[in-house]
Amino acid sequence: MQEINLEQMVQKLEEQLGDKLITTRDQFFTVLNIDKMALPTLMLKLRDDYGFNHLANLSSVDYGEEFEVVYHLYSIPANDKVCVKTRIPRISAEVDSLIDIWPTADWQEREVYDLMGIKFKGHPNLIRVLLPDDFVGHPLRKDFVMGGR
Amino acid sequence: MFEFSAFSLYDAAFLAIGGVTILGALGVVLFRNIIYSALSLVFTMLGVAAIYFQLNAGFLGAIQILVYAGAISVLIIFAVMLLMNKEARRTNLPTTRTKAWFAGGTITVMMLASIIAAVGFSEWPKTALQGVDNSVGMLAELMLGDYVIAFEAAAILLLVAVIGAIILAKGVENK
Amino acid sequence: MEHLFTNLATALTGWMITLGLSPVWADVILLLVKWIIIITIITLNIIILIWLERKVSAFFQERLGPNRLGPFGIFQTIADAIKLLTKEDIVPSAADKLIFKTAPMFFIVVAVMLYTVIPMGQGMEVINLNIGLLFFISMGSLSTIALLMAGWGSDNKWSLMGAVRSVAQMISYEIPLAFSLLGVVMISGSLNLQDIVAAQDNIWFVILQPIAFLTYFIAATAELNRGPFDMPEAEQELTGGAYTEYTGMRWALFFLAEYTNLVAVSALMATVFLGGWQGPWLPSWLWIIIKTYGVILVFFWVKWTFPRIRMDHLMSFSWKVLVPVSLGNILLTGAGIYFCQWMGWC
Amino acid sequence: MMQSDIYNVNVGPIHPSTHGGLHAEAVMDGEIIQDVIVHLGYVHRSVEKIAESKTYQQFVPYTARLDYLATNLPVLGYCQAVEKLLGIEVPERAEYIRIIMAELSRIASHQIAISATGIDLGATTGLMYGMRDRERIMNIFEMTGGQRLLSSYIRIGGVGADIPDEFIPAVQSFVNDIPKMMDEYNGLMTGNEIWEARMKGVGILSKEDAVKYGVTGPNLRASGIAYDIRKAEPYGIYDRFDFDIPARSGGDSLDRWNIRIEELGESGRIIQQALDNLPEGEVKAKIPKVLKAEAGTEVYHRIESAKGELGYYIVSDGGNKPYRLHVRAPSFINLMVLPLVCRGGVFQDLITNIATLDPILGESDR
Repeated sequence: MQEINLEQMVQKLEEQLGDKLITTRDQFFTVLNIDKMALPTLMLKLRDDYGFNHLANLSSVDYGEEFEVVYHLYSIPANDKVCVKTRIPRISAEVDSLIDIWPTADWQEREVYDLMGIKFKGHPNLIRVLLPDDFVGHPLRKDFVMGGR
Repeated sequence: MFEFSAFSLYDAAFLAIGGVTILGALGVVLFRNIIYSALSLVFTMLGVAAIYFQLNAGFLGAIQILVYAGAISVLIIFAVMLLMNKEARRTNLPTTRTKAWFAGGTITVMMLASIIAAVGFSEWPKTALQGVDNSVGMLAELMLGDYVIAFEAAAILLLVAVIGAIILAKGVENK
Repeated sequence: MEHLFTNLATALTGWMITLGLSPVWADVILLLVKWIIIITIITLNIIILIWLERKVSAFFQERLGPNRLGPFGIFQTIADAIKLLTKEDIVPSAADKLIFKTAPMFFIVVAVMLYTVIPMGQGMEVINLNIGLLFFISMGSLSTIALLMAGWGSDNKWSLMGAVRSVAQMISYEIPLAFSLLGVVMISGSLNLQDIVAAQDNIWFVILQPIAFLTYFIAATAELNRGPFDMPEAEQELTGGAYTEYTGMRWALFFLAEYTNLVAVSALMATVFLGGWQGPWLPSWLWIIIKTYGVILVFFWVKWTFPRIRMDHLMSFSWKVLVPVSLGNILLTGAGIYFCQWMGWC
Repeated sequence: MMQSDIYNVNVGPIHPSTHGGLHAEAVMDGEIIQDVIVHLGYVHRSVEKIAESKTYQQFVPYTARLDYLATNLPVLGYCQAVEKLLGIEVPERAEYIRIIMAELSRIASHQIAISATGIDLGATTGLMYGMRDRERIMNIFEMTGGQRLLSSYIRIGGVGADIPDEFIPAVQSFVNDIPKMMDEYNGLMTGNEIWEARMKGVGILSKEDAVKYGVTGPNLRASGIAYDIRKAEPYGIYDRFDFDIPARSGGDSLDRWNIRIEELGESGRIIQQALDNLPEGEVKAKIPKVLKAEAGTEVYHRIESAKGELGYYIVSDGGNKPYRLHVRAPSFINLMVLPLVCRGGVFQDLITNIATLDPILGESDR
């Protein structure tokens, strides 16, 4: 039942968003790879039309030339899950903030900004959350030089 | 063996208490720090209470401590703390205006003169009065017997004042 | 046994007069001796009390409590006292030094003054004031100033908040405290504590004045800043409130004064409501000690059972519950006395 | 007419009731809280960066330090995430032992939450009751892993060693006593007038806000949503157990407190069933010394930790170390609602709310 729903959803979304959305599947998640320009549109649809009300996890991975921002979404009433990924270039690491769609993105985005250095457009209070305010650099980037030893 | 009479001991105690009272009163006026002034006021009140005790007016003394030293001073300190500026340490600076000095001086001299006159022209009993044994009971009979109307009127007046204060503090709601 | 201490005092006076001192000076010296004895007793008593509170709280919490130093850990408090005495005395650089340093002294002086009027046995008190009860209440009200001094002098937000809270609390609870004692005064017809004890010859006032006893107990807990009314300290919220910045001996003085207050208030409670030094078989001074410790144990029990009340609830409880109840008690007592006289029973 | 200045009070990071280094800056108008600014990072250790330079096995003990009060739960989550990534099958017996350890950890964590709420509200005796009972769990942990607080007993592929003989009687007697403990906590605190006055209606978190802010765990269930990952997306062998998800509707501090006490009983039920069905056999799967996942695989595995949804997001590049490891810490997300629930309350409510939201800073600061 759930699977069919998810399939239908992916089909519908692919129709609506065209080549901006590429769907892949691994053994655990249906992954929606979305162009970063269409991210808020997709997320709004996911929340409002398909009931994904729980943004469980917001993270990011450093792939050298590109960063990948990863969102794990769950739907509490329907018990569905989906993973949304978007790639952004390292030189202009910026993506739209989702704070208006899920307020829980607030600190999670701040954390990604803090540790990975990705800027979130439209975040009202994008400051470091874990590291001290005067810290230089973003430690989770692969090119971050670790001091000490 | 040297010997003191009871009277001189009583006098010594009075001098000590009076000294504390006067020093406290001076402190209220002379301290630059307004919190110090307020705390000196406590000592003045305590000194006055001690004098009452010495005069065998224990009830008055206890009330003096309870109301003035314990409550009114705290109220004053509270008011000072609430209304104070950032710089608390030097709030009681002497004014530089000559007019104010002149006015203050005049009032001081007039008050001093009247007190000296009052002390000088009074007939003082030569021995210490023996305290009444049941002063509280007598006070109660006076307050709730002979002067009950005045007593109750004062109570209503205070109530009105309290209500007024509450209204002033809360503010009348504007439409 | 009964007249052990009074006889000792008389003997001391007589001995001093035989030495050639005038009776006045002998009296003054006797007064000083009484004071020294009171201060010694207070200090010793507090060492026992702190140990007792630790053991009692350990009992409530199913712990062992102090058990290393001496039998049952009785030397623990002494070790703590030595530790506190030798600790570094820190005065914060921003503090108002004069006020900061005077506050603990003021507090302890006021606390010790409370003992002046408490009858510690038949004919055993420092001064037999005819307004003893009123004196006790008025002296108790002075400790607010000490706390305010501590809070203000420390120049710390926690301290100031603790001080402001405690002053608001103590001023509010003084009213039901005094009112609840009025019922007793009305029945006994005197403010003299010896008279009040004498008036309980037949029946303790706790039976005649149960409401007053309860209101007094609650208000006294608040006046003593003990749990569940320990707002000014409120370790979990205000990190120690007015005492936050105090260390070593100065802090110990506050601690000492709090326990001194506790003993004084418990002794007053025993005197006013539990028949004072009256009791069969045992000497009177032992009875007051037993009763005082009984009351103290109840204070401990309450403190180690209840959570702390919230500040706004605390204030509204005083003004909306305790004050009307204690006023109603006065009315009830008055009516009772009138009825009693009308029936010709008294 | 009366106006007062706004002033800020820094609660923490060194403060008796901030549960280990939370720095909450309260913006106060008199005694009323206008806002709370939470400053995190006092105990930040950059766990996620450390993970990138440790092999999968080496990182296990680090996870125990995330939620040090429920030490087996974060370890379980991490091990299961790695097992998922690598496709490792865990022996039956190990699965059952893991359930027992995880639920004991949950009880230990809830007992800390319950008793710490007690002391934060001034009921010192409450702290001692919880700690006294928790001590027995610590003894059980010591039997298995040799460590009391920071046990790394759960390993990738199973558990460290088989349970000793005295383990089952100890757990059984503890489980038998759980109802008595619940009665004691309720008797000492829940029914108390002052307790109710301090907790009821304080820090209300509505159902909608709870979901919006991603609040999970007991805090979400107290707000009226019976959502528990053990039921919603069973991990390990949780689908074999019969237990209920307690839920309340008020979302205030009292509900958050009550839910934790009720969950003690449910955890007890699970442990009882696990004890009854504990099979014989191996406790550790045969796994290679060097663990390597396929390049490009990734996993997001989440478990119901004592504080809420604890997730591990692991990305592999084919090496023996995680390429990227992200911890979705429930305390971190749950703390986000602290300003929301505190606004308009009095200062003492801030302490109540911190206590009943039950954050753990090792996890939230990572």
